[in-house]
Amino acid sequence: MQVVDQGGDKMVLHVGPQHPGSGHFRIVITLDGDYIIDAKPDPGYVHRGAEKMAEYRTYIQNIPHLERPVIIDATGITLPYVLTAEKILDVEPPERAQYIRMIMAELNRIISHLYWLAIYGIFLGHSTMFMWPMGDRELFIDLAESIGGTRVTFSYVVPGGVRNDIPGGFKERALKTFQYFEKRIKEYEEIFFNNPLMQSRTVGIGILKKQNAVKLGITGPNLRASGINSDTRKDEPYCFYNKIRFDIPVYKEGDSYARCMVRLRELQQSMDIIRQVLDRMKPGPIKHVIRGVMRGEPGEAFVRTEAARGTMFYHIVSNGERFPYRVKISVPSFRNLIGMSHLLVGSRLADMPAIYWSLDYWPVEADK
Amino acid sequence: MSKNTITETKLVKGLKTKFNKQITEEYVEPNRIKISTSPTNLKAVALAIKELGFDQIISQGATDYPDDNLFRVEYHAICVSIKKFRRIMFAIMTTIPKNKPEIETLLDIWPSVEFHEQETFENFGITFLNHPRMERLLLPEDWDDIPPLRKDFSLPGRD
Amino acid sequence: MIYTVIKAIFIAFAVGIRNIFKKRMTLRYPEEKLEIDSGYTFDYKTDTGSPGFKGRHILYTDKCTGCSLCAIACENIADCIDMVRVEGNWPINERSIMPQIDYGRCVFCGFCVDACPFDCLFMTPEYELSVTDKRKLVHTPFQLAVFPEKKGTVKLVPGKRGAHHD
Amino acid sequence: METFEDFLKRILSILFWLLLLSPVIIFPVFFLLIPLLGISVPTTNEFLTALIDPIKGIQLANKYGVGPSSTFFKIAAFPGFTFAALIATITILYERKLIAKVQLRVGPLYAGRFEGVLQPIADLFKLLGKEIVVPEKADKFFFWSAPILSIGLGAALLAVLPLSPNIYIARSDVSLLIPFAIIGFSPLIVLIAAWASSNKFAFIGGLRALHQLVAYEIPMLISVLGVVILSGSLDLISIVESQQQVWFIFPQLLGAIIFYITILSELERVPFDIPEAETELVSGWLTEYTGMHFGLLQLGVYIKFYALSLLFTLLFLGGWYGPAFLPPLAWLLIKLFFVITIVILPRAVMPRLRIDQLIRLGWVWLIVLSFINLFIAVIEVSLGVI
Repeated sequence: MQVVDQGGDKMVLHVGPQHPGSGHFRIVITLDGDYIIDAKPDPGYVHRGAEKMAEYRTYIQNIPHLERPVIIDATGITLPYVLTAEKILDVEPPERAQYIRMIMAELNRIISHLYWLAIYGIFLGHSTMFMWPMGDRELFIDLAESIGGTRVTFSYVVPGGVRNDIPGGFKERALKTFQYFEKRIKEYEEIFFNNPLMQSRTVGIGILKKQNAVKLGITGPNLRASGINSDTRKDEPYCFYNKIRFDIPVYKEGDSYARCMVRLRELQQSMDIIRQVLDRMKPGPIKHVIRGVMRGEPGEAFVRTEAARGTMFYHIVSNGERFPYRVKISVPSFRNLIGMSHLLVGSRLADMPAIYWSLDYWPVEADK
Repeated sequence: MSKNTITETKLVKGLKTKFNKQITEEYVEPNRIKISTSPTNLKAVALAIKELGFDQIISQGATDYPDDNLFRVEYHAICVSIKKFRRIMFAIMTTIPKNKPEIETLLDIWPSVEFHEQETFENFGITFLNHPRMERLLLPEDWDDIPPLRKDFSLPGRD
Repeated sequence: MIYTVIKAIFIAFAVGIRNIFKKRMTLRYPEEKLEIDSGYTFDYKTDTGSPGFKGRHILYTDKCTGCSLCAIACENIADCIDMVRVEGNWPINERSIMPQIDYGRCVFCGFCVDACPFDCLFMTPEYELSVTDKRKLVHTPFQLAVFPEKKGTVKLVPGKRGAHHD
Repeated sequence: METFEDFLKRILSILFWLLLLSPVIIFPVFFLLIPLLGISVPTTNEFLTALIDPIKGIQLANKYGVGPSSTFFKIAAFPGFTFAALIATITILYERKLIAKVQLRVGPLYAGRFEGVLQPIADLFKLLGKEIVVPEKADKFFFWSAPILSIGLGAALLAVLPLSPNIYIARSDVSLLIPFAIIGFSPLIVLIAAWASSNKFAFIGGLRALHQLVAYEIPMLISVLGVVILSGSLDLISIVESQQQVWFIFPQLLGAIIFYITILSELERVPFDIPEAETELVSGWLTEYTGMHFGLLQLGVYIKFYALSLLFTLLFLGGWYGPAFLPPLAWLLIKLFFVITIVILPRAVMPRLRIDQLIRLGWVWLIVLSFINLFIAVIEVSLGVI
């Protein structure tokens, strides 16, 4: 948006890193009255150098280490790593393992989106919308825990397959949960998404136009909310996403409300995918056994997958040692950050949380 | 040439005829293209690739090769707006000498590369010329060691 | 227009009031505890694990050979396993060294369980590991050898009147 | 190092010795010294029995002019400040439990045997135990005065609000106007608190509060004028008495809705909690207040909550009138808690509005609607409906 400097006093606000409305990062906002005339994001407060540390760990040891940046979307960040490592190690996982990976990835997408929804609720001052998704998220965490063994950081997907089979009775439990949650989604809509007050706060706020979204490199649900039908699960299917029938929710408006609705529809769509996967799954081996130390051939590989926040990209260079020579991670939050200053400039201060969290920026992920 | 790589081969062929011998084809696999070029031609090649439809940078990084005394700088471009190219990831590689780590920025071609180039600058010490914000992004402001992702930076307690 | 706005506001209020009469979702933690069926185990022969909770480890001291593979598996992940000398006579463990785990560092990834070729290190559903002294977080091999007692009885169940712990 | 158990033991032993020794100190003073000096104070017997026997205590209080029928008692205890503070405390607990029920939580649970009924007291002790932090660059005088002014404003509101035909502190012919005159000061207190904190977030919050409160007081005042026209009086007791046949909420539904919305705004409750919008302003004008400072500001707000809910009950819900099987005061309290419930409920189902939306709502919609409501009242009176 074009901002006209009308003179007068400016106020510089440091929102974060110790602020209820920011994550572990800071936005330096310059205010002219109620309008933001400059917003400069300042990430890096939780930077740990994951890329450097990955060069000192074996391919297996990297898994619990690399899922730390996004613990609420642990499979989302480890799955592309494992796919890349599999290309380097030249192993092909069995069919059942692929399906279980899809279940975990979609469960994690639901868990991550529910967390996002909870925070978005409280960012708009709607405390019930904070409690409900957080509570219903427990159901999905329980489902993921029954497979992965822990509640957030599963370390579940490994090169060659997955670590263990899904437990007996999982299908019944999952279907029961989905049945319950579909009713809850209706209640979410009634109390929050169809609420005229919530719509007045988000409709037409922070509009990201189609050409700007492409130009700035926005990814994931934010891109789909701007009217671009791009999803790695469709574009370049990994696992068995090409065998599953699903439609990507796309909204044309590109405002905060569209970004919300894309994520709400993705909750529904992820459950549909898991249902289809559970129907298609056949018994079989779940792991391609690799004995001894994993050593990749010298070479490189790069892989992208669709995590909860957008396209997750890994580029691994190997020189035949136990440790990867170089691991480059390109995370969706880092690429979406560029959109933040673009969207914030010209909006009101009160719209800052509505825009900021509609991008689903996860500071720890971006800082790596 | 398998059936899966018809589009990819066509793309590379088109680029090769345009730039003659200035680009090298590293490999063409299904959904993956990698070409390399010299730093001087990088900008022209990047512009050509962008005009083909690859409108976003998904990743930009570098790798340190201390034995050869060079950095490999890689750009991974994807396409989100043209349906038939969406499956392809286009990697452009160039090498720059370690003693003069400077390269022209691609910010005016792909605005999405802004933070990636900043990150590469602080992690490898590669200066991107004409980049408006060549400053620290993730590292602390008072970082006074060598850039951390270079191979000669050693982690305490390792090696 | 105004009619739809007012209707939506009334629906929102109705949904809110309807939820007053649903069952509570809260787990009253110290009084109620979650039921966890089993811990994570790993079969070295088929190279697959069994689904289960990754809690505190259980060490079968009679099977441990002191091979240190668990410590090697852990060394770049959390560095929390140390091989320590233990008292007593262990026929298959010549050096009588067994893993000692520092739960202040453990991330419960379970890769040490995957690494053990003698089926002697598994995980249990025990998750209440907090102590008042940091030094007590280091569990010696004998502490690890004790089976935890079963604690929880409730589970989060989605039902007609809301999800609740039952 | 002293552990917590040792610390408790030490405190308890000090208390024990104090209790044991205090009669030794107090009794000689009462029994020996006071008669010797010949001062006219309550006799020791009277005083000591009053301490344990409430009936004797009331008699003693009556003797010195602070008994239940005295003005001092009315102001300080019932129906004045203590009663209001009690209702405010119950409101806090009730709010927390109600919101928790909507949100599928349990709310306060452990303080007190039953459903956490003692939680407000636990909170009071928590707030008392906290350090009061005054920012270095704050304007100390105004920083300290804001909490006191806030609670003073809350208490002043109670002066003319009657609880039943004979329970009131003061009666005036224009008692309806007095609360509105006093409420006019609340933006000033918010601004004092915000400005004295010398914090940017607090300052923005204070300015927002100022805009908000100014935008809402005009429709609030105009919306009650309909009631005044219908009853033909500015005296609250006469207004309630004129509702003996029909409550004013029926002929004045529009006015009641406007008054309800303005109550939400005046109390800075969701969806109008814009000055405290925590995601952008941390905690708005309350940001720098800690400990009992914060507690007093909150208590002031909740006493204002009680006063405005009571006003709504008196103006629109027929005050203390109801079927005769319950005393008037009970009817009043039932209606009062109904009003408190509907004021609390939006917090569970509504998000926050933006300041420009709120100002548009106030200046454009509510003022126009309140004038329409005024015309409705005039038409009703001229047609003789009431």
